Amino acid sequence: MLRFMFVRILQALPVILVVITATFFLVRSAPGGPFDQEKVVIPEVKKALEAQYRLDLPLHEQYFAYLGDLAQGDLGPSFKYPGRSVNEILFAGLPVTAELGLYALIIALCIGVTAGVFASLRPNTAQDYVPMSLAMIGICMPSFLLGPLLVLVFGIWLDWLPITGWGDIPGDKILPAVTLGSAYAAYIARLSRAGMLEILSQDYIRTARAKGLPEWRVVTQHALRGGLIPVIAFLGPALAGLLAGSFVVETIFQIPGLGRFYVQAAFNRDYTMILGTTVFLSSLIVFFNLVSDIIAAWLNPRLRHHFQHGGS
Amino acid sequence: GGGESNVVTGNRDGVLHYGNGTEPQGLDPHVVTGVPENHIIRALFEGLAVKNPITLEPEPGVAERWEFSDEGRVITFYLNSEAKWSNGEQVTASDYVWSWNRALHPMTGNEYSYMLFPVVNAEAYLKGEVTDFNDVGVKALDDTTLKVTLNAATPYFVQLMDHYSTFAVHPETLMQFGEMTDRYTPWTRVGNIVSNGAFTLTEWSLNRRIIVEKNEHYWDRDKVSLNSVIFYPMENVVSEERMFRVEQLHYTQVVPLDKIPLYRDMPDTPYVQAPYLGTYYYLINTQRPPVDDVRVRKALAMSVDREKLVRTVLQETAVPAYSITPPDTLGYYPPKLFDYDPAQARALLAEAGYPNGEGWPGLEILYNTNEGHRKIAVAIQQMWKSELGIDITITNQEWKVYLDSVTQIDFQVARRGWIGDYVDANNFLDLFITDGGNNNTHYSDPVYDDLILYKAPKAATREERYALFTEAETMLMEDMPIIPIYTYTSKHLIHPSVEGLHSNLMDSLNLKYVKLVPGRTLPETLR
Amino acid sequence: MNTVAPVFEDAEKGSSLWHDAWLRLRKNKLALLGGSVLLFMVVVALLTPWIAPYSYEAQNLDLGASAPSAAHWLGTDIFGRDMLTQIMYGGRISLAVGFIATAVALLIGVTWGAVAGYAGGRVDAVMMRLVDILYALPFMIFIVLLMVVFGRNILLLFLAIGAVEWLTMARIMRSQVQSLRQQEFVEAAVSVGLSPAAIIRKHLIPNALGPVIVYTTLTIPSVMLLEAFLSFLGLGIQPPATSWGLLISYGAETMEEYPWLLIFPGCALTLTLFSLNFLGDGLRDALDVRGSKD
Amino acid sequence: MALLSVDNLSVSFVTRNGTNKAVNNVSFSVEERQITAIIGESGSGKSVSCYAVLGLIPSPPGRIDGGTVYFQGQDLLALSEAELRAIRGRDIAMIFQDPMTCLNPFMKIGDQLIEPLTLHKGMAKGAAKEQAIALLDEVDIRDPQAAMSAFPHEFSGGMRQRVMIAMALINEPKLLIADEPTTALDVTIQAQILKLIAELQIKRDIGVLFISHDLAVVSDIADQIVVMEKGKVLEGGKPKAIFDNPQHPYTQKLLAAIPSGQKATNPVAPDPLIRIKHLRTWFTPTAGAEPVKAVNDVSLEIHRGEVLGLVGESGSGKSTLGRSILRLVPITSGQITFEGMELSALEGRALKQFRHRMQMIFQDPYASLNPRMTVYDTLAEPLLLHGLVRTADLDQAIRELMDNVGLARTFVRKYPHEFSGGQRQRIAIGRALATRPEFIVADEPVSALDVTIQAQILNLLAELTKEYGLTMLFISHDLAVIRQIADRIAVMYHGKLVEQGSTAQVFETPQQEYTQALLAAIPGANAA
Ligand SMILES: Nc1ncnc2c1ncn2[C@@H]1O[C@H](COP(=O)(O)OP(=O)(O)OP(=O)(O)O)[C@@H](O)[C@H]1O
Ligand SMILES: Nc1ncnc2c1ncn2[C@@H]1O[C@H](COP(=O)(O)OP(=O)(O)OP(=O)(O)O)[C@@H](O)[C@H]1O
Ligand SMILES: [Mg+2]
Ligand SMILES: [Mg+2]
Repeated sequence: MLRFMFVRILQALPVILVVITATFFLVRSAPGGPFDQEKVVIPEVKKALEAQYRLDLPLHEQYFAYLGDLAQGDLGPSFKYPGRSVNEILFAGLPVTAELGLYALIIALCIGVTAGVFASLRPNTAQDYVPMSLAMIGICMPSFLLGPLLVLVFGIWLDWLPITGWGDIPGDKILPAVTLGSAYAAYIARLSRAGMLEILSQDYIRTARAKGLPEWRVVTQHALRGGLIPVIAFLGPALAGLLAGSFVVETIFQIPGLGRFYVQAAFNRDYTMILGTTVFLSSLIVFFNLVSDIIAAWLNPRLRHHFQHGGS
Repeated sequence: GGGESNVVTGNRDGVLHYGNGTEPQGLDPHVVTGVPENHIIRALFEGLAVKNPITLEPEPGVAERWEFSDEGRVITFYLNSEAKWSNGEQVTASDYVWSWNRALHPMTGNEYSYMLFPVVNAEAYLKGEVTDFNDVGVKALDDTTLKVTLNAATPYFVQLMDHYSTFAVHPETLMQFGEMTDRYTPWTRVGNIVSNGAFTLTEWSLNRRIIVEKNEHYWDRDKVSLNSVIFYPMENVVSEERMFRVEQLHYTQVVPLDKIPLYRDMPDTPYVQAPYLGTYYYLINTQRPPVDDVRVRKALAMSVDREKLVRTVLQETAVPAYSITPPDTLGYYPPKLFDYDPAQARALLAEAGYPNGEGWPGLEILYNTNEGHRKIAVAIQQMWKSELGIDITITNQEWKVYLDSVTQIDFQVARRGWIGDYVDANNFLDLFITDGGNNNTHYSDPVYDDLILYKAPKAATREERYALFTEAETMLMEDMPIIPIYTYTSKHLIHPSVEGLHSNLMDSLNLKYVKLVPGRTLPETLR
Repeated sequence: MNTVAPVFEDAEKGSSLWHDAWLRLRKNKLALLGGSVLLFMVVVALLTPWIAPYSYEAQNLDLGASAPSAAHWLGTDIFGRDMLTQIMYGGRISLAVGFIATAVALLIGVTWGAVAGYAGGRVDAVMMRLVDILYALPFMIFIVLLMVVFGRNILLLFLAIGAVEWLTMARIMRSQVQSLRQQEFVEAAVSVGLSPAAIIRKHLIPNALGPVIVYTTLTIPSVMLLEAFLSFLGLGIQPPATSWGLLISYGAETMEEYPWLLIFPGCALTLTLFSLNFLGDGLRDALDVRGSKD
Repeated sequence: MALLSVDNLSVSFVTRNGTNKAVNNVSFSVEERQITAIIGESGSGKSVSCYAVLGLIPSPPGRIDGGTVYFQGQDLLALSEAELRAIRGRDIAMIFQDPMTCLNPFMKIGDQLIEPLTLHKGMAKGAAKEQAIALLDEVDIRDPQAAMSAFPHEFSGGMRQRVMIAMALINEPKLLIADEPTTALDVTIQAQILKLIAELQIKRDIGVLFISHDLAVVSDIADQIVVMEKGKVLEGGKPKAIFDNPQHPYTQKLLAAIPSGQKATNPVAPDPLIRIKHLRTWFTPTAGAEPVKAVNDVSLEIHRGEVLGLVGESGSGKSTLGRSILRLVPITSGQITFEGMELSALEGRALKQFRHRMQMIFQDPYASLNPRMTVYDTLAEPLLLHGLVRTADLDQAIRELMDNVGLARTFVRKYPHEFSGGQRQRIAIGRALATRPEFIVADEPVSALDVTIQAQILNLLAELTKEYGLTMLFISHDLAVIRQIADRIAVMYHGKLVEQGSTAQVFETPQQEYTQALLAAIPGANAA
């Protein structure tokens, strides 16, 4: 397993490098620059700005200079927020987004897996239809809709929960975490139901039943490992998505996280910020997909053997 | 839910909770641009003169008085000797010279450096044509006397002293963290920043809030009633309105359009709407057919039913505009040369060769991605289609792409807005001089240029000047390189406990005058 | 044998998984209901230009947003346009985008994932790292560039959506194939002499389809919502053309004032999803030869 | 009163092919301390009856139409799921027929083994583990300590079967249902297992329901015999009575079909078809650990037209050798040539050509069948792939194949899970024969078949070798079968080939100690 992880981490480097390189040049070829504004900037001023941020150098030199800085862990200054480095912004937002993502993940997994498993035990009965219908409504509710709706109901009409903020008032983390988690919960519910149904008809489940195991133990100890395979595969990207995709939730609930930078950096053409978030996101993707593959291997012993021979 | 609301505690402790648009780019007056930054910087810093919150006429700030000489070409500012930096040091005239050097220095990259262009050699210094700042028309005669020499009499110049790009910064503090022209030093951070306004910075949490507290060294501290202001970067207007509704905010930057009728009809409404110095218009590329024909442009302009648009889509939150300059810009009223007149519009279109839209090659409206712009475009598209029988498509582009299209003049009709930097018609009319950076229409008329660039600055009186403006604006609207649509208004929700937040044309608030009166609550109907 | 009354004319005639699945699906009432609703929607979408009660761009600004009434069954939007008409036209776009883009994603994702999962080793590593790269590229920039380079084109919309949606599909498929390919029946297929492509097509994919079908039914609504986002950015359709996703995102902004602007398009989307899922579950059940009854 | 008494049990499966009455008015009983054996035709409803006892009929499509199952005075069929659960695994344990698919592939052997203990006895994990290790040792698993943390796929067929047995015995139930428990076990281990069961029986007074095709074993151990055919009980009684004086014609037929005799040695072609040199196939389940030397330096020649019987202890590497020849597992070193062609060098099209000439009958037929393919598709696949029949003739060809292996034609549209163990095995045989291969590795091909069908299949194979020069590597633990069909015998022990020789030679003058032990353990003094 160690060797497998080592190989995968080695594979991560070219992945991230390709992503950085592609992003670097893609971003530069997008129209509009970081200093373009509605009111036209005087050419001399623009030149001065570009000089301050090394944008006057030939593109390849900028690229290598960036890689040089990156090698030292420096993501450069933000163009949009003068006076702040990309490192600083990322590290300020990361704990918040990570916490939000974690709660959302917990919600998504707990609700999703429970609902999915529950439904799979009695397929095509009320026990199946009710949680699955909720899941489907969850899927139809994008967070830009669910968030404000929850705020309206629980924040304003019922006046139970705070409607914005993060860690300012007790309970203000509930709505954002639920909003972010619920779509994923719905996906996970559907996927785990499907995965479980495949497994529950296998013969070894019959063996488990023949041992007199109670249903919940049949499910948790025997069926879940195989049944969760699709969920695990989905989880890698979902996790990265939770972190990168918290944009909407963060703006609705006024959360000082990272998510909004992913989106806004691109709109602002904040080159260093785009690259910084991309470096960060690509590392996350690689990492979470690795984790998801490791979990899959841990669940499925036959994959382990496969890993030891350097594959993935 | 749960516990006391911000408003209740704020009213008790003298803390104003202020919804402030987006996270500010920064707090360095010579580096940033933008409205949210403006609000915070103007709480932290003070200019030589400040605008009266109601009339917008200049009033004493750091300078207790100023004198004009040489037919208005020279202004001498006398600084208040009580004006102090937040570290207790006195604000001196040489601080201004140093700061303006910074603001104009070619390496600083100050996007608002043009605010100081009326000063002799300021523009040349920025462009590197003059390299010695001593040649620029600003001199410290002694600690409290600052002499500024202008290229020409500039009636609005004192007004500009209230714009943050002309503010003084504390030289020693800046030098402590880097070079004068550095853009990204940490000098504006809590603990580092030294400012001279009514408040000082005590907390700056990214994307969360900025807290300023009353500055004990501020010269006019006795007039400051608030103990502190908390600025919230509220990017989501719906959230902001809801925060207000549950009394988490005293003040909102904007109000969602669809909420406005509800608020407006409320007794004791917290909704405040006031005219705003800005115009929403459609740019026309005067070199692209079919809009290269002035008759087509006029036909288009005449078939927009602005009254209806304002009444329905805009929920009465705007004023129909028939020219570029907003009405009552310090007493200036633009001419109105046309009106909603579909019949004449059809006639003009027929004259241009498209009777009832026959042979019409199609026309595309470009706007940047935004709900408000979309609504306007959809409504206007339909008005043109149905009034003129012509085919219109609309296209939206992401902001920077749109900016690129507009500067390249790569469009037929594009949405545009202009917000005044200062209260003067010149700020709107000089947009359309030949090759003006914000012209973007290919419109070019030497007579117009002459009026704006040479004749108006030399006008002796306000009346004479305004007459020249009227002449120029009439020319502009005859040629119709733009289709004016409406004049903006500012829209806020203000909690009844807040006093002293006056509306004005610039939406320029001075937090110094704000008082909180405990015990007042929002109208019942809101919950 | 003790077999009583076979239901087929020719009991000795072979049948295949797909044929059996079809027979089972036909007996699943919910799946049929789901299928008919979808069919109905598609038919309505196709006929919309002829049966829509109003013109989709005709505005009545003075009427503005009005609640459902006899003249406008589902009310009107802020431009006074008939919501029913809007939803009907929106369905054309949403259904087309949803189905086509998902089909593209399904095709690429399933193939990619199956090949990577089956090949394993280096091939898998390279293929999956490519997936990682595509995940990590900033989507927004990608969209902007697409728009700039190719201009506005509905085909690009499919491309952009397909480009992101197939990735997770590929991962799910791969995980299924990875656990299937270890099983002895795959070994048996190898020993029969089947080529890898045939093994993937005939042995792995049919056995991996359960989760894939489910994920597909989930992809369709998410594609519809993604389309709205892209259109909003300027890549997709332009107003006054509309889609369910766009209607929902407009409606979300005024959910308090004009709830019908959200509820009706929301219902359309939800109904589609429900139908899809009933159909998808039915298909899943039909393919699950062990778990289902006949 | 009997420990278990089944009366008028009827079970049917409602499938799209119609309703199949798998068990029809079946009655039998098991007494304490006694063994009741069910023998009978493959597909006659033996396994289904056992499932019904434990309430494990898959439903849908299965359905219990009637009858009672009394166990210690309780009607099991009337119990609720929760009440049944308390009985399952504690009072009644079952050894399932297909050890491959009945073990959870995601769980360690050890964890699966101790489950009944921790569940029903509330035993602590540590103690349970010790007991499990001891039991594994008793069923003769080498290195039981390591086996606890192995996964099912790392085990040979016989090893898995022994794990199943251990799992059923670990809780010392009152009633043991053993569904073909020794199909994959060589006779030495089989003897040991049977002894173990006998000991338990005495110690705990348990009753055993024993299902087997191996009449020799049955005659050795059974106290009662029940004969089933087509879902019905034909007759029952004491073994002696049944074996000496069968009443029902089917029983008579069955007893007549018990394999006996020895094949006359064929003249063998001079050049070997397959030549194996120094073959090694090692597995390294965890990196760095000592590899499992499943096949260790084996050299062997198989001549055209010859049937080479491969016998050996369970877990000695027989299946691995077979799979290595067919390139289904990567070999560690060595050489395999087919008609002088180096097999390991083949790729792509050339390999496909060879695939068609060599086939394998897998030891575990169920696992080797695609669960989502009907028999028709399974059989059609090789035919179409290699272009052996035209589509128009396909139906006919498949019917012929089904007839050959003794499957009813009406089964064509069934899926693997709808068959009995022996029926599945016949599908696997049919698939292997479909391409008319020149060489077959047959890994325990008749272990799940009753003797009549077994005889039919063996005849078919013998015919094929005679007529078409089919060459076979025939792996079996059933020495009677080997003796009947093999020309030569090779004996494997711990990954190595320990003895080789003509059938007569090996049976009459076994050289190696292991071979001698093996022959000595052949059961069935009573039989035949
Ligand atoms: N799940 C199922 N669905 C449909 N038919 C089934 C199912 N399980 C078993 N059958 C049928 O029931 C009959 C009896 O099967 P059973 O497994 O009891 O046979 P068996 O006597 O154990 O045979 P073998 O000796 O081959 O194991 C067979 O004809 C089989 O096809
Ligand atoms: N995939 C694997 N990983 C690890 N070890 C394995 C694997 N497959 C087989 N083995 C080991 O190789 C040895 C030989 O196994 P094989 O299946 O060839 O035995 P066999 O002779 O066929 O036994 P049986 O008669 O019980 O089927 C066994 O010890 C088994 O544990
Ligand atoms: Mg059986
Ligand atoms: Mg074996």
